Amino acid sequence: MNGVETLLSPVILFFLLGAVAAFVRSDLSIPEAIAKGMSLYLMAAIGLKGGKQVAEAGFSIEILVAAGVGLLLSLMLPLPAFALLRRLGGLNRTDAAACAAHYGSVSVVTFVTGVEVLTAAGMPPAGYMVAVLALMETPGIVVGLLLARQAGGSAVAGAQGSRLLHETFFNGSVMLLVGSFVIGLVAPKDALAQTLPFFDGLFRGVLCLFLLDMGLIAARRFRDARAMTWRVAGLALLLPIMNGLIGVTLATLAGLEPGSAAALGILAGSASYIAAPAVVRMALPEADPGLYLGMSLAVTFPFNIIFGISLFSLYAVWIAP
Amino acid sequence: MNGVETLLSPVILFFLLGAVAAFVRSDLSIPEAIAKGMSLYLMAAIGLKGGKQVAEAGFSIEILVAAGVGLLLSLMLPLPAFALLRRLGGLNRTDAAACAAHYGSVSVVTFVTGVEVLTAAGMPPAGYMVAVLALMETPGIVVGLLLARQAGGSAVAGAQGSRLLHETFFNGSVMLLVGSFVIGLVAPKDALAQTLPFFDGLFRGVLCLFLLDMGLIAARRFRDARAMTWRVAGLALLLPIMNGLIGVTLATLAGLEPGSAAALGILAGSASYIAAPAVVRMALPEADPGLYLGMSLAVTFPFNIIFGISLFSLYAVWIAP
Amino acid sequence: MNGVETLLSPVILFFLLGAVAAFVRSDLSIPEAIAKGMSLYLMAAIGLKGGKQVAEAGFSIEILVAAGVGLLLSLMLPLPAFALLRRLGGLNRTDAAACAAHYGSVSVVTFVTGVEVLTAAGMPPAGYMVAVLALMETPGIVVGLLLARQAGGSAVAGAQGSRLLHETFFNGSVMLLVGSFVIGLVAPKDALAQTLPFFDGLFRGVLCLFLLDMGLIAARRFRDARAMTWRVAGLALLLPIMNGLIGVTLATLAGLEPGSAAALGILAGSASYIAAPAVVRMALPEADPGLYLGMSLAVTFPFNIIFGISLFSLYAVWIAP
Amino acid sequence: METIRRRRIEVLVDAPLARRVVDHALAVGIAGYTLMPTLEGQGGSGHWTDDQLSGAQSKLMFLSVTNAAKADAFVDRISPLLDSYGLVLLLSDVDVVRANKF
Amino acid sequence: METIRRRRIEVLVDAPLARRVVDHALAVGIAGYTLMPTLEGQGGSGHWTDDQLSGAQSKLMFLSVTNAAKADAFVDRISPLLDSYGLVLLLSDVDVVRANKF
Amino acid sequence: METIRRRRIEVLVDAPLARRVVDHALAVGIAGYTLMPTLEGQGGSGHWTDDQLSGAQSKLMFLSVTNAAKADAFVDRISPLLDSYGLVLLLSDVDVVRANKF
Ligand SMILES: Nc1ncnc2c1ncn2[C@@H]1O[C@H](COP(=O)(O)O)[C@@H](O)[C@H]1O
Ligand SMILES: Nc1ncnc2c1ncn2[C@@H]1O[C@H](COP(=O)(O)O)[C@@H](O)[C@H]1O
Ligand SMILES: Nc1ncnc2c1ncn2[C@@H]1O[C@H](COP(=O)(O)O)[C@@H](O)[C@H]1O
Ligand code: NA
Ligand code: NA
Ligand code: NA
Repeated sequence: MNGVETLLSPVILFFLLGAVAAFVRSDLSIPEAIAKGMSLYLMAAIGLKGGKQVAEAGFSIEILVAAGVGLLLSLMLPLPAFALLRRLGGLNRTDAAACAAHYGSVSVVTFVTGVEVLTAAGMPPAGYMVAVLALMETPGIVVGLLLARQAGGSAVAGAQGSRLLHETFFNGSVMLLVGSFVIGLVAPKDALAQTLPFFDGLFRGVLCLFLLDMGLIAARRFRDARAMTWRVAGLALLLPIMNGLIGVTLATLAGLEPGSAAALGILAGSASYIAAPAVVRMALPEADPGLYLGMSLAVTFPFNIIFGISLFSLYAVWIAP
Repeated sequence: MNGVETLLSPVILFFLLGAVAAFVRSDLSIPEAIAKGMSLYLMAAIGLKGGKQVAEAGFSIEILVAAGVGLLLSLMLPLPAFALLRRLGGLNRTDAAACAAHYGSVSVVTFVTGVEVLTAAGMPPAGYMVAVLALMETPGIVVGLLLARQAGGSAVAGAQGSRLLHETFFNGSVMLLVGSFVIGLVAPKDALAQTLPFFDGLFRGVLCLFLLDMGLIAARRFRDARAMTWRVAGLALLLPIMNGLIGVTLATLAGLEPGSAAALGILAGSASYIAAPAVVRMALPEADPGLYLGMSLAVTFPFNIIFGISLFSLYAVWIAP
Repeated sequence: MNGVETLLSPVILFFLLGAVAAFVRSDLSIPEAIAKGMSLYLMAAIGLKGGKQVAEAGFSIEILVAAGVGLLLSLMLPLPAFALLRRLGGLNRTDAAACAAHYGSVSVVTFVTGVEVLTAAGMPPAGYMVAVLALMETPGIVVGLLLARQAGGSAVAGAQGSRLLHETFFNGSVMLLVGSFVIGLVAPKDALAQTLPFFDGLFRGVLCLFLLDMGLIAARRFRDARAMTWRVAGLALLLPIMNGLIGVTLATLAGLEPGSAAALGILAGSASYIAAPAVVRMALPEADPGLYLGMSLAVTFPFNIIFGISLFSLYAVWIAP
Repeated sequence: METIRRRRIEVLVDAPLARRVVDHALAVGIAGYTLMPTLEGQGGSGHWTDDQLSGAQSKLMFLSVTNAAKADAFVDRISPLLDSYGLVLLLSDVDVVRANKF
Repeated sequence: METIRRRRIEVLVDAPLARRVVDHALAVGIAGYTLMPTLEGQGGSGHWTDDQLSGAQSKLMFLSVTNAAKADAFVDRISPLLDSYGLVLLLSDVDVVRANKF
Repeated sequence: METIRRRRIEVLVDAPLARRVVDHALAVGIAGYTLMPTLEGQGGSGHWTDDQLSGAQSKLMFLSVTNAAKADAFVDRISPLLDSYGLVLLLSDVDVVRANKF
């Protein structure tokens, strides 16, 4: 791992370019439809790739271990997050639960960028980590919503509750990730190979343009983030570090090699800004979107892209037995 | 031809993924602009490729034969379709004519998917079939509109008639297919070669994502299809089978080899859902779009993708002299 | 340089296809979001490529010379343009200044197409020309606005003036070009290489589809161009020829080799239709957009694509010492 | 500023038929119009969502402001088409400055 | 043509909550609606721009025309949600032909 | 629910000039606004279609609801610009709940 080299990778530089453009109030912007299209492409591509790698490597007990750790993390991590957001952050129960749901879920793009960085550093995570990613998208959201319900949040009850569960589990990004993972698993190898110039060859280039857009979005959201206090912003830095380090530690204890342990740390440390916000807006309309989007998108996401990924990778190498 | 292998090709699996996502009411969706962009890409790519192949193979009498058979099919097929839709389907004359127009025209994506399947099975159709595809897009629509006019349909008369003919023949997809076919025909080989990473390398990958979207669209339309009776839905299965088998038979009698005969069957059996609906909505505003879009998009298209293509291919091999 | 071969290159043929489709009033159209996405892709790609080439070739005095000539051209060319538009064109001062700003700035797509043509003809311009392109986007616009201010145009004064300067220099296309140029300059070579299948492999193919759209846009604008008189249209042919020849001459005198001199001529002869119109609409709301967009987009752009590029290239070869 | 009362006409129309509505408007002397996009809807004939592939299912909102006489003329012209074209037609009052423009 | 006065209801709503607004409208017997896109806005709770990535920040304009009774019923149903959902609700008069449709 | 009458302001404006219209609105104390997309139109100065490449030809619909006094102040401010900016300005009545918001 070499921090400077990571920072100079085109993927990160395009992210910084987007952030700079937003801060100098340039009118640079990427059409929403293109951004959505690129995010669908990235999800289909990593799903396919992960499925293909698992098909090649075969199932192993390690996969179950990684899945178990991932599941555990996404069920548990919202709890300390909720407590910290209430106590230190001074948020009301609904807002705290909404934010906790985001930190319990994961960010696909942070994961993808992390995989790029880890691969470039010669420690690529295992292919099944994509399945773990898909597995970790929803449980944390459900836990967050349960925290809100317990807190007397109005929305989650009875018929509505089942509708929400539905929305959570059949969320578009989950469907696409799981679906392309399965396709990568079952489709004949040579037929898959013919889709590779698209799904594999273009991957890094598309990621560059997508991160350019994320830089614009994150920095603009940072500017519009009036609801965020310094304490909340501080938590948006503390939570990823805490969760990421816990994730790497658990993964290492469970016996994963450093690349995959780092990837699990990146997942644990990341906060969702695609799957979670839509579900939370629906489930907890009283929660302030400025808060949870501000935290996950304007603070945690850039932090992870620029520092978190390197931090968790270094730590994974350091504690590897 | 191996049915199971075809079903497991990524292209078909992505189509099924889209359909499943729509049936479980996932919010997965591809921006309209991206879908349109992909369909333009696919048309330009097959146009270029067909033109290039004809330029390489040279003109031959076979091309004229195939064109003649294609033209004949698209002029004739609307007639039995119209009769069946009236008698068995119980549709009024305008609706029957509108639907007949769709079955007289062709589906570009069904053709493209068929070419992929045939090529994978080692029986690639000839390059000039793209020109036949372009030739078959419009005549069937015109015949359908004439059937409606004869039927006393209000719209097609005089000045409006000529405007409609214009809309039909200068339809965007026709222009793009014909235009790129000509470009593929006349452009210097080495200059064309430099566009291949885009137009050829990405083809199957883009087709995967496009069929994901078509799966979503077809299944959602199936759910919204309130106007369709069981008899009409049955016809939407019968017509492609009938037309496809007729197409393969005629093509084989005319001397085309099995790959091209299968491709002509796929064209004959397919129903338009890009060129025809826009023209028909304009020409026959009284016709119910729920009917013709429901038949062509929600029933015939999925049937052809999953079964029809394999059926016509097997039949073409079977009756080959 | 072979004129016929240039005209038959797929890039130019797709442009003609678009123009034909618009003239026969086909409904062929490319979604706005896709067009914008392609233009962002093209700018990022040439920025990266230019930066990479400069990183490989190293800085040289030649770069400063080319930059100096480019800067000089974009500061000077609006002046004779303004005079001609007033005298021969009969435009009022605001309209003349608005149009002059467009001719002082440059067209990225004309440049990109020119680079393709020059490279195919075996005389590729130097990589640093991308930096010159970025440098030439804004000064001409500023000079145009100053001409309008001197002319008593209402808009450019005080606080608004500084806001306008900001809009001009942090214009999205300038940011993206300069940003990706810098990324190409500083990013490690092997990391950049992994983005090449996207940024380099697809370049010509994307350019084909983009020019298809530009053909549609230019021809439709030509049809809507009611404000344009014959004299103005004539100037939209005269100005690119004049500016382009001046550009090539100066560049050759300054010692650039023919490829780069031709590229500088193409830049000088081109008129902006991405950066300039947005800024001018803001700065000079009284100026008629039908005029400046009509001139630059409907006349000068097609002229340059079809004739200008070849003309400046031939001239550059001819006067080369 | 003095404002003058005019009629605001809105017509929800399928994209392939929008040109026809525009032609009818121009035919009664209406001088300007604006088309706006829509995403989704439901009515007597079922549910639709925007579809840019064929455009057959896209709907546009036609908006025009004009004086009462021209608005009446337009409504008379377009009313027979409301059912067969599946149009929705809305009329309301609106105040404008620069009366001569509308 | 004879026109009849109806109520035009417009609700600006976050995309993930639009389905709820539609359900409330259908629940009071409203027969049709149209959703229109928006791009950007500002209000008491700050500034937003369209966001199609998660959709959480996108807003849609719900438009429906109905009779006064149903409009009132809808307003009564939706009013308690205005603050927590961050909705903007607008009501106005509109004239339509084919009164029975609305 | 009790509703209160307010003024609905709509301004059709070129995308590069939209920020100016917003600034004028904020300057007279208007608290909220929403921008909506448009696709195509025609008027005294000819025909246009949406253009996202440069944005120069795109038009947006600015929508704001406010009280009569602020609406008047806004109209007075913006009227001199109508011709040079090529704006279309529409005013109408609208009923809202939560009067204090508007
Ligand atoms: N009467 C009208 N009704 C609706 N939109 C209009 C009207 N007049 C003009 N517009 C819109 O405003 C734009 C500019 O108008 P103009 O300045 O008259 O060319 C037109 O292109 C239309 O989009
Ligand atoms: N009452 C209404 N309010 C708003 N939009 C409507 C209404 N009724 C119909 N529409 C729109 O008009 C389309 C066609 O209506 P219909 O012909 O009744 O199916 C619907 O899909 C809606 O988008
Ligand atoms: N007075 C207004 N006129 C038009 N749109 C408004 C107005 N107030 C609020 N909005 C819109 O409603 C959104 C939410 O409003 P608010 O809850 O006040 O933040 C804003 O971001 C605007 O898009
Ligand atoms: Na997490
Ligand atoms: Na057919
Ligand atoms: Na120039």
